[in-house]
Amino acid sequence: MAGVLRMREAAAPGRSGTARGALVRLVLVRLAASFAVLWGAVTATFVLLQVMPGSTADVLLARSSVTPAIRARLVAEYGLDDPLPVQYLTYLGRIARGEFGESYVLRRPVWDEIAAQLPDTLLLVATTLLVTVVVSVLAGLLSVNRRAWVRSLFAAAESLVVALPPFWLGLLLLTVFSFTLHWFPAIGSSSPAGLVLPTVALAAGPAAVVAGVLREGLLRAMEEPFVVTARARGIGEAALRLRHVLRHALLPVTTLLGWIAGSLIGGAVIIEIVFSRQGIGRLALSAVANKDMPVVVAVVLVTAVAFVLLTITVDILTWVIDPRTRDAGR
Amino acid sequence: MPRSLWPWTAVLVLLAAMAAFPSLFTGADPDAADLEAVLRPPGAEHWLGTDQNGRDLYARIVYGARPSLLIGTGAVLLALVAGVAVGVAAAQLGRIADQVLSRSLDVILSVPGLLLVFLVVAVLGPGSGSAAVGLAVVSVPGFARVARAEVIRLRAAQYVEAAHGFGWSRAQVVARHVLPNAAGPFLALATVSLGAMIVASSSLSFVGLGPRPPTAEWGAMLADSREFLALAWWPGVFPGIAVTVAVLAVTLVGQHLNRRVERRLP
Amino acid sequence: MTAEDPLVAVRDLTVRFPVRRGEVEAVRGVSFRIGRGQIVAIVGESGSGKSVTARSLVGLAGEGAHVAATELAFDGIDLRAVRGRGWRAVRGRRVGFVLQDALGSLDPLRRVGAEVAEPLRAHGVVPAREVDAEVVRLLGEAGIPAPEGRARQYPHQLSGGLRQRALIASALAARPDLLIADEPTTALDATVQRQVLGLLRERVGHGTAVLLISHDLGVVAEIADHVYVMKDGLFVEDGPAARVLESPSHPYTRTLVGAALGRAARPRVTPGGSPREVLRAEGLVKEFTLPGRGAFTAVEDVSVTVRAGETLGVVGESGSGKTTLGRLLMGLLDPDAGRVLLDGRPWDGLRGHARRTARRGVQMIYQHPLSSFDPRYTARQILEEPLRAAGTAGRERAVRVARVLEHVGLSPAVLDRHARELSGGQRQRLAIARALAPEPQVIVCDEPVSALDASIQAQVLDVLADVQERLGVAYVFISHDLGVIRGLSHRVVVMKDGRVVESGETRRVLDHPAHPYTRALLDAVPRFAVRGRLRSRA
Amino acid sequence: MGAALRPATTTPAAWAGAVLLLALVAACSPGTAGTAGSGTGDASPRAGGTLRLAVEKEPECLDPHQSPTESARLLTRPIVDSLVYQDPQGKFHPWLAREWKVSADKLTYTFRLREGVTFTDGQRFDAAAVVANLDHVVDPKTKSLLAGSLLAAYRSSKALDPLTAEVTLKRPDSGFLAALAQPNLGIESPITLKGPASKLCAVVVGTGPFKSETGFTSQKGIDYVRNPAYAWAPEGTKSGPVPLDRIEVTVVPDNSARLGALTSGQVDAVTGLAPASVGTLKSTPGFTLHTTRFPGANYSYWPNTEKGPLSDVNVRRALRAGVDWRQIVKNVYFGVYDGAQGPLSASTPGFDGSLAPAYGHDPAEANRLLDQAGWTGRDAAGYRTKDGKRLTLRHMWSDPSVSNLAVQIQAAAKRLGVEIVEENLDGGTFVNRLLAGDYELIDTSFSAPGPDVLRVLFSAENIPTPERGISNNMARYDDPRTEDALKRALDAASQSEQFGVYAEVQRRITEDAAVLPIYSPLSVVAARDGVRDVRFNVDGSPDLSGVWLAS
Repeated sequence: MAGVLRMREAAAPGRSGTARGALVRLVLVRLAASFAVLWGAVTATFVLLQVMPGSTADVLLARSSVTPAIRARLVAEYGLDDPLPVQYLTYLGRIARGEFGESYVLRRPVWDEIAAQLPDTLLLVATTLLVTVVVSVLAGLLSVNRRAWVRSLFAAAESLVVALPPFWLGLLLLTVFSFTLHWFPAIGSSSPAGLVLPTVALAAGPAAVVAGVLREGLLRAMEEPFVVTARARGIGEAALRLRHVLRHALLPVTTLLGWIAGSLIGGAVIIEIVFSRQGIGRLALSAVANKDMPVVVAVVLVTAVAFVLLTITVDILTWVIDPRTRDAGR
Repeated sequence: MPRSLWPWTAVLVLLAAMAAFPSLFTGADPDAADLEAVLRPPGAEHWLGTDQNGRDLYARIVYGARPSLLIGTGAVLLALVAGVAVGVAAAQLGRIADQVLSRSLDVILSVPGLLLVFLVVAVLGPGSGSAAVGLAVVSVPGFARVARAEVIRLRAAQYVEAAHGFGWSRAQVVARHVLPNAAGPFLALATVSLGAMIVASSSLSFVGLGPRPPTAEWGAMLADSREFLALAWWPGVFPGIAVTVAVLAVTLVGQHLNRRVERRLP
Repeated sequence: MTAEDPLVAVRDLTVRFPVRRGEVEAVRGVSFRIGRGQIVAIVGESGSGKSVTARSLVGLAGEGAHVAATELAFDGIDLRAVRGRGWRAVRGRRVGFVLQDALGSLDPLRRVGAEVAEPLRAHGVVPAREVDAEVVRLLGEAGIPAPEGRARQYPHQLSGGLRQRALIASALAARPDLLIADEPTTALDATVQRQVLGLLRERVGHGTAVLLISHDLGVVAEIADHVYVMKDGLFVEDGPAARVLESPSHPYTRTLVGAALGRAARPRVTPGGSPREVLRAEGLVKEFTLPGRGAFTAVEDVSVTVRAGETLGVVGESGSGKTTLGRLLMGLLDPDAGRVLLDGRPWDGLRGHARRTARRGVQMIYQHPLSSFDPRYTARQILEEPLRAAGTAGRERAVRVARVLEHVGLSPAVLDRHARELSGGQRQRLAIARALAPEPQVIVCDEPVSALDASIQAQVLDVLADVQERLGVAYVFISHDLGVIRGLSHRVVVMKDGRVVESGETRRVLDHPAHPYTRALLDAVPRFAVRGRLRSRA
Repeated sequence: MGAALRPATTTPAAWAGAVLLLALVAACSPGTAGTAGSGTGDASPRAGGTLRLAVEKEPECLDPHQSPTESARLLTRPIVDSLVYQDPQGKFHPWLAREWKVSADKLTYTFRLREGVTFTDGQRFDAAAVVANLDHVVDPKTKSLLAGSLLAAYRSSKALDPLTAEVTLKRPDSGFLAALAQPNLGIESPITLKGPASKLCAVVVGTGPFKSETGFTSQKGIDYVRNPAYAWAPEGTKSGPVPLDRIEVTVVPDNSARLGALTSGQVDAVTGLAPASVGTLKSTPGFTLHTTRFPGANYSYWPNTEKGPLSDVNVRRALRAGVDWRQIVKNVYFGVYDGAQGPLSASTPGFDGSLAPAYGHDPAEANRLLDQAGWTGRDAAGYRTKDGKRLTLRHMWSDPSVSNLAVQIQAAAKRLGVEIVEENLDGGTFVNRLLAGDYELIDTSFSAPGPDVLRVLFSAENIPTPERGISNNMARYDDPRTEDALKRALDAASQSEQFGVYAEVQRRITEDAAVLPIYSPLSVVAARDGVRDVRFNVDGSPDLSGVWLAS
């Protein structure tokens, strides 16, 4: 897309060294702040898991038939009888050293488990983001220079799609295209065909929201005085949209996409359930149900890191798209 | 109000009435199981058919309006109040408070929403109230950020500066000028959130974190329908339409209100 | 005017816009011609239809605009027949277009060089590989120093003057025959304004005709050959610039000229205040830290005094620290050094309630009154608010509101209207009334008339002068407009870069400036205004 | 799997999420392994092919020594062999042990092992491997959640020679051989037992007909390939080479998705179909249902006999008589499940069918009993009251959704004037309330291959308390005469004597209405017609080793 190419041009060499320094500084400040966020996320998770009713050992052993010796062994090994502050500090210390330990329930190193589940979730989130961007930019560009009734038709369609609960959309897609027509597999994660319906179900809402925001942004940008100036230079409408207007409209979209990408990991949970996909969302939910703290905390950490990286990416993208932010610092 | 919005306003009024006085809309008991009439298709006796327990779907959708809408509304109201409090505090109490509160909001954002709701519901115990609190916690950052940004934006407004010149205290200025004028963005966010919250609360019920059975709730009804989709499509379709129509009505009417507010304010 | 073969010939141009019910006619049948190499000006106040008229020449009158004329020709091309893509051959290539507010008119996300290059590329004026060199040459021609570096910068990194030059360079890039300049100098400081006007005049020397749109007679007088005066979509008068300005025939033109002159010609300096000092600033210093750009000193070692019932003019260009000084005087900002004394009591000695009470002694009037009113409030609520803050009882409030309304000459009928429903002049009167309500000793007026049309300016200034005469309130009058300062202030301080470079009796400072900066400011005032002043003296 | 994630409709309360199966005394269970439809065992097996199977549940950990779940047993049975084999009728046969001797005091078991058996990692199977496995199971470090308790009587073992292992018990345990036959005590490669326990949760190495080198990935499944060296199938089963080349097992928790995967040809077979799906599939040509009833206790409501309204036997009897359980089961499960005829599933050895009339529907009697119990008042909502208090029964769930069955029961109880409150609790609260006895009703089934399950469920020693921890007498039933009978059953000299004593226990329980049995759960494998010879193990789980593909 031309809009993307122009962004790259804006970031091309020739930028002053101080501006690049400002970016580096911005990223460093963000990284420092993000450690606080990570610590907060871990602590909050720990506290919530502790105030959940029921002792961890009871929940852990609820489905089993164990001898007292084994119960004592479990309690001792996981440090479940230590005072809470000790448990907390011990756990924090281990995380700081990069040891995430072993799942209480799955009895495997937490990292192995996350490494097994994360790729499928990331794949789904990635295809969803891609579809969201492509569909919304197309819908935004196609609808913006149309007559008012065409725009309201697009807007109405977007409102409808946003109002559809994603799990229901998934259910309908599954029933129609998988159970009835057999076009797509009913189960399974990794095959490209198996990715189609979950992606559609997950991307529909965000794509509609982004398309709406993009069109609003395009319309607003079309009102700006520089559009009159650019038209007065005799350039064509397509060039005007791609070279001038789209980039302005992309600014709010970038922020929105960052937010959406973050929320997709949560949204993927429901889709993973409906489509029987493996993934980190289902892993996390079952871990919460089982009070499996090492897994819950590790998932929270992974998603929090993803959140931090996304935020920084959005900042960098904004920095690239909008030169005004470069000198303002933050 | 434009003519095209009348039907949606009517839908909204209807839904509110259903939530308040469900018995006005149906004489049937939503929880009355009828073993002889399991999974009956829509017809004269049961307008929208019956579910796997022979319960009248229409009655359940009518009675489902209250929990389905109340969780979302409650969550938005809670988030609004808490978000405004946090946002105003972050904007007004100095840099350290701002940093602490802003980073705390980041913490909430950094945990996937559904996981956080799940944690909160696990702590509070399942039920409508917990679901509402859980959803509110997840959406506090949105409201708080808007509140903080609005307070900071309006604090720089000349009429706020002028108000300081009249001798009001800081708190008085915030109460008299800042918050009332931030109502527009709050209203916008609240209506957008309300739609999203209704969808989210139905998602929660879908995974079983909503009100306790046998309470009729649209998301829970859809979850129940899954197993019988091969036998009967209606329990898997009508509650979904109910959610969608409710969200559409809230969104469209909300958007209209927003536009009117925006037009009124410069 | 060259009768044979004009560049632009317009007859009976009407432009209508659809609105909710029916249409509005923004331009109601105007005719004009522009000869090659000629500078033609259309003068009028906001909403008179002058911009729409000019934009009709490039097909940019606006969305849904219905443009009709019996003749609309540019260099023999019948513009009425041009549709869609056809305009692209005219725009940029044959007609260049410069808007006011170059920050918004240059795409803020693109480099200045790319903006200037756009018409070159769009029309293939020079081969692609020579575009960069041509851009640098154009920027240089527009008087931009070190054009190579500037081309790589973004609009927000340039000063207002440089931006406007870049915009003109961009409009002239494809060497058009006509340059339309719509309020090209409005947002600029006087000294910069003068330079930009110089650049425009210089273009005529290169054979480019200029259509100048302005509300500022001073600007028009500086460079136009022929002037059309526009009001409510019609030309009320036209003729050679000198003739129209020096002997206007239409009453409206006379009002315009009178208003322009009035600022200078009708000093309303009241008989002078008592020697009692009400406000005194000593050695004020205020620094701001800009994130990522270090500290910058907005006000440096400024001392002023204001005596009861007198007006202290504060002159300077944008960024000179005038506004910061105003806020320091009001106690809205605390100085880093020095102090402000109100009635002999320093602000910094006051805390909490005492300070809030003391604030009522100094009020402020802003450049844009609308943004200084809570948008939810009616005029009555706006006027009552300072009284409520002071704890004035209900009946007393009504009396005082009526009184201040009368002081500023507003009818009580406005009380139940929202400020946005009032005209610009009424709004500023309302702002003055509100400032008077707490019965302050000093009112800080921050550019109170610079956003108003000339004819309204005079009225508002009259109100201010009347109020001072009747109530003996002191003003700190902040303005970049020397004419306004001269008309109103007893004493004046000239600020530059946060410092006071000159101060003293108004007449002494403005007639015999000691500091070179003051002289530069005076020189920058468009010639017509200066001439007007000289004549009025004679 | 998170309990709260599964919108379960047929499973019992999730804390017992997997239907527990305890190996009890040796019992000859007739088992009602049966197959509806066509395509069983009449043709000769065709070798080769890959069976794609979708299963409902997955184990948290694959290792059967560690994991207590039914799914771990299902998924490791193809990998690990046991010392002895118990056929579906309950008889024992040699497997990895060629023969065995039990000492007169019943404390020492001596096993002669089969020669030439190798693990799929190349290790030789010998007596040392047996010792290593048994020791591994009871090692607290293994943190076994079930297998350890199967070996509760185990003292020690030693290798007398490479092919002779001797096991010593602390006390006689007539259930020892049955325990050994379970996959939970399956023999794994000793080298892997020395490695990290966490590795065993993914990859288990045994001597079985299949091996899986990549092992189990949670939420995904496990792939097996045939063990080419396998030549030691249990005696008495179909001998000869294992037909299938590969088995690919996918975990698909969602019922409708699993059915969709089967009908769309994405998999060849599925387990754990919901009754509604069973109904659908019955009418769909090209598919075959293979079913067997799980032996053991029926799916039941367990009344709290210790405190609350249900401590009154008349109220319990009234509830039993007043709710038309069989009609509800028929309606809710589309006639797929059989209504209960007593505490035990009719397929359980020792089941006493003569008690069935006591479980009939008699609303008049029910109302009479309730009146007699003093619940004579009626409140505005139509519920019975006594001393102004409504007859309310709290039914605890740890599942997020309530089964349709519960909804129907709730409605039927309401007609009786009894309010059943469905309480969905999180796991922690559920356990706390279970231990405290703070409930009126809990539901679960409990499959086991013999009537000894009655002791697990009704002995006062198994009442869950905070001190004892979770245990299985959820009715909190404490009756001295029953206790005495349960003891006599352990000491019984013959199976018929034992069955006689258990019949007495069933009678006592029925008289006391200590359980409200509802239906006999079915183990279901639905497969396309080309999948042949689907059989079931003694515990009701499908046996994949003999399955072959006709197409």
